[in-house]
Amino acid sequence: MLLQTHEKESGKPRNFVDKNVLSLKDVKKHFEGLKAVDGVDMTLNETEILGLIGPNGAGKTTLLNVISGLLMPNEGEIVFRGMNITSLPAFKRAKLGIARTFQIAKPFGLLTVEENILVGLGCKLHGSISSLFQNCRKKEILQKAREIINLIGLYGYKDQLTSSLPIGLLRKLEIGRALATYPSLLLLDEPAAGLNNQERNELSELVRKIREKGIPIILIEHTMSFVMNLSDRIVVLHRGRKIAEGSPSDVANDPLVIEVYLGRKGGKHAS
Amino acid sequence: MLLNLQDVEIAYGRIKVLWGISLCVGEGEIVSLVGANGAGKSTLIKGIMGIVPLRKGCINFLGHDISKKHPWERAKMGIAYIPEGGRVFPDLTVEDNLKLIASLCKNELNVRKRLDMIYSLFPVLRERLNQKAGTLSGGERQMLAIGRALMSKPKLLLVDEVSMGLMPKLVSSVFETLKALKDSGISMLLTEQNVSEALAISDRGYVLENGRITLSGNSEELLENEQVKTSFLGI
Amino acid sequence: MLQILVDAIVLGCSYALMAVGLNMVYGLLRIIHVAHAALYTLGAYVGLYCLYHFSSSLWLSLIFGAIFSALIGTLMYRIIYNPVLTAPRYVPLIAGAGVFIASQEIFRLLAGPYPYPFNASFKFLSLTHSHLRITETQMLIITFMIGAFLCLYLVINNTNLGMMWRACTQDMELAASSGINVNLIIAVNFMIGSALAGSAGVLMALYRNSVFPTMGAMVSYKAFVVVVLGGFGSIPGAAIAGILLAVAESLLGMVPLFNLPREAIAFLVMVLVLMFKPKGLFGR
Amino acid sequence: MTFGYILSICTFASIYAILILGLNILTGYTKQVSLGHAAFFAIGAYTQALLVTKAGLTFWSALPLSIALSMTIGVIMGLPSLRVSDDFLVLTTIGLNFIVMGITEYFDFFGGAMGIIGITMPTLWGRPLSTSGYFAITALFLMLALCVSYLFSRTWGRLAMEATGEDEEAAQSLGINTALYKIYAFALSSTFTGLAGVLWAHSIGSVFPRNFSFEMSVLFLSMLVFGGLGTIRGAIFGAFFLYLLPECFRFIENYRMLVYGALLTMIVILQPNGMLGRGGLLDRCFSKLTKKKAENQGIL
Repeated sequence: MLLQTHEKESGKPRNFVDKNVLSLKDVKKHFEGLKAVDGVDMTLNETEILGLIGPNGAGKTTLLNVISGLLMPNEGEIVFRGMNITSLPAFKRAKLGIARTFQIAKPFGLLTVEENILVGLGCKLHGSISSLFQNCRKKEILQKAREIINLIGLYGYKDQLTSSLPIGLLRKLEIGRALATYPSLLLLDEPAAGLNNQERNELSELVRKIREKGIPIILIEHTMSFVMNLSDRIVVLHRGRKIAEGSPSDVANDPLVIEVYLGRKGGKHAS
Repeated sequence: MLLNLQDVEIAYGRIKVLWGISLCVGEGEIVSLVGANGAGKSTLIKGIMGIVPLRKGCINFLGHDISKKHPWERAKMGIAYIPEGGRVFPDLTVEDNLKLIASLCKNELNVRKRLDMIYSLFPVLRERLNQKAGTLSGGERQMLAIGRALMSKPKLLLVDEVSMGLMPKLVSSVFETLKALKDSGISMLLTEQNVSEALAISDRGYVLENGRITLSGNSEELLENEQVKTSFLGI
Repeated sequence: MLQILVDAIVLGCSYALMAVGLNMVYGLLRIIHVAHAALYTLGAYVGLYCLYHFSSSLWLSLIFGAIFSALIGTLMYRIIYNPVLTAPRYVPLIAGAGVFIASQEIFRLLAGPYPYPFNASFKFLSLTHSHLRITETQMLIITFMIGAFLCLYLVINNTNLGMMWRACTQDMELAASSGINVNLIIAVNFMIGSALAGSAGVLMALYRNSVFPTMGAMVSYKAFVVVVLGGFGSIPGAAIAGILLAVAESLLGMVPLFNLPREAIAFLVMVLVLMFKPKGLFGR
Repeated sequence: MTFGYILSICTFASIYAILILGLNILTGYTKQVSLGHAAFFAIGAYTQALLVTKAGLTFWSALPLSIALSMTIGVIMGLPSLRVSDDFLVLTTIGLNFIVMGITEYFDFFGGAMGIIGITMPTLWGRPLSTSGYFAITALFLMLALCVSYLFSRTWGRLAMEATGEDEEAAQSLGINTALYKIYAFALSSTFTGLAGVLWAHSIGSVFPRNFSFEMSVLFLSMLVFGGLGTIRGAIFGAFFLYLLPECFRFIENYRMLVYGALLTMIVILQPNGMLGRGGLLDRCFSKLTKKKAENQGIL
């Protein structure tokens, strides 16, 4: 029941040619001369975890912002489940089923854990006039919220204000809040940053569980062991461009990637 | 020991970033601090400079405990900071950027001498004296940032991600410069993502992972170490 | 006509002197310093006290007004703004508004609600032409404002202190780590801005020949408008916009249809500018 | 203190409480700080005054019209919030306060500086209400406002507004159209405030521009911030406490604005969540008590 992938509302038949969940075509995003994302082509398949890695300033988070709609690309096209979403604002993309977490956790600090989840559950309703009158604390809604809180293992903290939670729980909360929107694509931006080993293991358990529910995930991460273990496929970005793509072991042995990460003394970088 | 950190802990608000960091930098030594993004390298550098307050622990510099001192007091004791990404004062001219530091020390003659030294080190800067620093290219800005730090005649240089966003050719020349500076007797603590390049010029290194020091040792040892490779690529 | 223009410019000088302090604080700390208005009134009252109790010299009361305002202004930063620098941006603004409202009451309680006359004797240039009359006071105000801005300009662009100040406005962290005593620069910044506000208070008290608890209100609200028009953090912008606003107000006041109260026009302009050019007309 | 005096004080306190409940939706939920709420208050009061004195409507027939107009103008005045935020929005609301004051002061239509006088007490079943009758009506409206606020605090709308106020990016990524909710907040807030204005106009019997000055706006915000942003209990507590404080202790009366100003500054620096707000001073005391209970239950 829980975490079914969300059926497309528009009812349009899915484009047959496009079997991918998400495809980016030559996406570019520039900030005053700085090419943060410089022509990235990328696709994401059904039930796949795609790891997105790259050194500092490679444009990973920018790319995620472009996909989730917080930034509009300067050029290129983004197609989500057969639908061109390039110019849709972020809240409409969220309603279509693109959910995300943030690198710097952004909980709603003055709301309790349960209320944070409820905000996510209301995703489809938000914006309509009727949302101003509808009770969000009906039994069945609270029940759904409780299921998600149990899934992320925060039940003991249900009624706490999130501003008082430690970082490890905030990351889980963010994931839970994103799951509450019943996403059909989940974007995770450095979920393991700042976590200790045990927390990280719990987190990767959670990510696996989500994948088993059939939700495709794009994962940005710096902790290599974490991303290498989880991902089915990895895309490496460097200075806004894609420099490698493939299975974790392929990418780890790619000379170009090693060079970018470890550097080579006196060597020439390919760019 | 020039610089000695004991059990340093740093947190942003409620979020802890660094746990029990102890490290030291000796006279005339280059020590590098390597680790993945988000490991807390920059935070540690800022903590040593005094821009970020410590939660716990103490910092010893030249035998004085400086952990309660303001950043400008630390600067006057001889610590200089080269921030990430060539941060300079964009609306001041190149010359003003350099002179600003000089204005803090008294001797006018010394200022001239040091300016000449920096111009000979970075001839490009002499050509752009009256240009606003914000109009410089990334590499030139990085040189200016190094030049600025050298103006105060520091005993210890804190270098944060000097290679980030630089052309590969520039990266090696910047590292050459750092090496030359070391030979003139300046100690350095540098953070790098570019592991092998950093370890190649440094004497010792520390590996920082998720806010903790997991490995330390001589540069050669670290370069050979399998664990370094795994913690960066996770093979 | 020319006479109206001169009167407007004098008024504009007071706006500009107030706005420059606001702008200096905004440029450095990104705080909208509402309590600045209190310093204007404070300056006027201190000047008045000086006049009644020490000597009838205007110069002395001007100096005392400025010094007192400078001290209190710096104190305000330490007590009110320093603890909330990292709080959400509206917090210092609300705190400042509270101080401002409270200060009006303090003046009322200490000195009474009634306006006092401000009779100071001094000698200065004046100009009388067939249609145009610039009184000594007007002349003084205009000279003071030009002098103050010239000094400020020279200090900022040609001295070490000015250079450090500019460095701090651009990157506070970097400035601190290059050895600049940031606390000192902030204190000096508040001192200069507050001293200008205090002296503006004394001068306008002289011009209007009255001192009363709420005298600061209108001028300082106008100073917000000036800051918005001139661009946040821009000092020459404050000077130009201050005078422009006063002139525009006077001229529009003569058109029958636009005979709205001055502050309504000013704030209407401010809201429109904020909406369409959020950084201000001359803002960077 | 006579009984009539106490009644009239309670009437005013209730009116302020309704207003602060409205301000709470705007400033407490969406974190759009308004230092010009007296303007919204003025619109309700002036509309009612005009409708009653000039158009000859009764209290009851004018009430819905005034509230509807307050809401409409509230939405229009909320439009700048789509372009400016944070402290710039605060400046804008201060500006709106002065614009509204200027307009009412200048145009003869609004009675100019002399204001509008002769607003009679509402009638019920053909007879004008007494002071106590009017208090009953006000108290009834306060109850209504409380109920609506409470019900609203349980809706999706309030959640979305709080999310918007806390973090716009995160809110948008959860499907919330933040711009729309900012305007909703203005609409709801000005409805409450308009109602308060209407009640106020009748209880005083006249409206003057100076009744809606910037100082009043500061008072309103002090009440809310003192009680606690974003909570109904805080809004009610702040309004009653700060209004009754000078009324009960007459020696404070002289220092009223001083107390308000100083309290506002101190609270916002030392207790940004207010006395009764979430995580506020009194709230923590209460939750300590309740937490002990909860732990005991856990053991059992």
